[in-house]
Amino acid sequence: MIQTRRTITLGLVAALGAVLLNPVRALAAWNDGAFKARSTMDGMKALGISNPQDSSDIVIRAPEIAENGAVVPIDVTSNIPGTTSISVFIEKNPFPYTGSFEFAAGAVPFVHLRAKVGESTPVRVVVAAGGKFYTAAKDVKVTIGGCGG
Amino acid sequence: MKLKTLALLAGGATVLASCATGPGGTHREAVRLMQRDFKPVGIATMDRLKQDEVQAACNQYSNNPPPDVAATLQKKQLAGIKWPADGKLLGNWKEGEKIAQRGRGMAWNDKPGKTSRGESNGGSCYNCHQIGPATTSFGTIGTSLYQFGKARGYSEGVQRYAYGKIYNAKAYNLCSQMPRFGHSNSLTEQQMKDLTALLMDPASPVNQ
Amino acid sequence: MADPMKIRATLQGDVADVRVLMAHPMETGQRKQAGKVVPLHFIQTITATLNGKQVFAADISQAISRNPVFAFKVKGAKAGDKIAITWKDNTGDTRSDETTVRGDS
Amino acid sequence: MRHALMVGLAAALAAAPWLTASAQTEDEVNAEFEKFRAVLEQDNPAELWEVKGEQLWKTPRGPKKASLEKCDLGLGPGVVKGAYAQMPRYFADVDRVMDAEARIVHCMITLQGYQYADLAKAPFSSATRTPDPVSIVTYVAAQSEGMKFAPPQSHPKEREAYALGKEIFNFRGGPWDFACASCHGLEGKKRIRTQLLPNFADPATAIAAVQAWPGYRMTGGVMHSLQWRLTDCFRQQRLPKPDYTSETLSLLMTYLTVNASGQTYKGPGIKR
Repeated sequence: MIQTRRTITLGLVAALGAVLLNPVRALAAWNDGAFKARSTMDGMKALGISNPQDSSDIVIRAPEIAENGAVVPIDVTSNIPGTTSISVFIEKNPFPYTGSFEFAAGAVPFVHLRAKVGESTPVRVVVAAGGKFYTAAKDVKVTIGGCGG
Repeated sequence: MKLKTLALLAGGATVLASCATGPGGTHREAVRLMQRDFKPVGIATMDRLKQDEVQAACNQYSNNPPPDVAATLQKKQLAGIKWPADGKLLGNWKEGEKIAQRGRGMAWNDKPGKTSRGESNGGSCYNCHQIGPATTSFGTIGTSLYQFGKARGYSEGVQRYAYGKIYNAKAYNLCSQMPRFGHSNSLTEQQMKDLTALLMDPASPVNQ
Repeated sequence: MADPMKIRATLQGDVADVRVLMAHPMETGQRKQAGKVVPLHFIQTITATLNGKQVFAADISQAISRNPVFAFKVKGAKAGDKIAITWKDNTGDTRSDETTVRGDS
Repeated sequence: MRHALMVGLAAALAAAPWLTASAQTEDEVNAEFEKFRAVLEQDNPAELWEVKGEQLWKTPRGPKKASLEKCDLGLGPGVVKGAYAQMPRYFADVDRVMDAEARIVHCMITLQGYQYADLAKAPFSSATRTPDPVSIVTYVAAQSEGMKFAPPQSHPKEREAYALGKEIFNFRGGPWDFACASCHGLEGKKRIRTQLLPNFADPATAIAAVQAWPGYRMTGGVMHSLQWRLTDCFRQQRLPKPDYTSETLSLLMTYLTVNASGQTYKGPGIKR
């Protein structure tokens, strides 16, 4: 899936990429366009993320099957040197872009968050490091069972 | 340790507390307190706290009534079943599947015969039973109904058993945990026919 | 007035493990109450400082769960250091709280 | 979404004889739930209400401008530590058994001058409002974390409460003939849909009735107490509604908590 995105978003690197790379509070303004994007691809485009390389140095810990989609715990650790930000996309949510987490020198590139997940979906993470983008994803299944009362 | 002993003593029977009143007295006192402390909400009126003879007997005998008591009461329950006037017991299994999936109805915010969302009452069947093969989130309080008709045959006798059991489970097993859907006016005749079809129509996924 | 956050910062070696609970409805703008849609109401930005120097920042959406929980880690922290966290929501409401880094327990 | 439970496993189920497949995957699913339940419990939003409840307990409030620091939860005026794990218990001043929330409400009325009618008007949490007694009982409960449940059974009224609570637990009524015991008094590992039903009558599993309450409920993101949970049980039983902090609820809580005696309370928890 990412492959197709790569080609489409390739041209936007120069224009938007630089915005993300400042160490802290790079997202000086809350990125309305990215948060209103209806697809992961459009969200990435708005954030200037392009050409992310698959990376096994991004570790995503999230439930295979979540007990309640209202509160899905997600841990992301980036083992990529020079990581400056971690962005999270819940692909099947109405607005997939869920947030970006920025780390200054000294902060360990790790974040724990809890998100609403509407239906079973890949959770995609994009890491910015050294002017490049890296990505990994993990599938989360959502269940809501229980009595009819 | 001391507490455990006390808990065991108290749990063993209603011995300690009810020596003055006897077990039946404790039950009566509990019911009196519930009737004092509960308030009606919408269709959930106070008469719901008045036990009928089946509920009372099942409480009295801890859901394990002596055979003669069970036989007498079951006979009365069976006699109260209203069979469809047109003699047809099978409705539409597709509708039956929807009714089996739905679990709402008869509670505080619901309307007579309708849920608060305006749907007809559900049968909550999947809450307790395995039924169609597509639903894996089924409960296990009741027996599996998968292949109900296929296993028992599609005779009119089995159809009658299925319809009757849905209408009044207590006519067949006095202290069954299953609600009496017809007896309590929770489901309509058509809904019970649809559920019977879900179990008994050879075309129903239940019987594939 | 927004309710206080609960922040915990515990040293593990020279890394402070910071965990924060925030009281916020995080309304998605989809939920209905008494037939009316409850408008979007959610935290948009979070910043964290160590002794006044910014170490962590986040921009988030309404998809973060109600009463948000976050954890992050700050290297080079010492017992007694101050961790301060500020959030700001889409209505302009904001809340800041701080805590002191505690040593290994 | 409701019956999407384990829908992702449909493929696996179709491939294998599905009863066995279902049993296996069900254990796996529960193990996964447990694992992440622990993650969620590590930072539980319930703590936000502990903080708020503590503030409410200690601040002079109400028409009488009094704090709750003279409230007797059974261990003496103002003693909060360990009180929750030893309730419900008999209180001579009201000549009845009270659970923690009932006692807190009693103290709010007698010490602070609040009116029962006002407190009982909307006693349960919504998305936008957590009633004060819910925050306070969360604070009080947190002060029993790590302690063993030990509701006293020494007073005759406490033993009577257990016996009456047991009757209420087993009472079959309403249009669907349900009792609490219809779901929570069953032997064997029964389920409703995929929800396991612990047997509260069995001391081995009874702890499940009271553990993790008060609890932060992920659905809706609200804080709820046992008062709410037991009231909702009666709704699901299709019975009328018990009055807030009524004796009936304290009696039922006595039965449930005594059955869990000796088991360790882990403090306010997190619920599905």
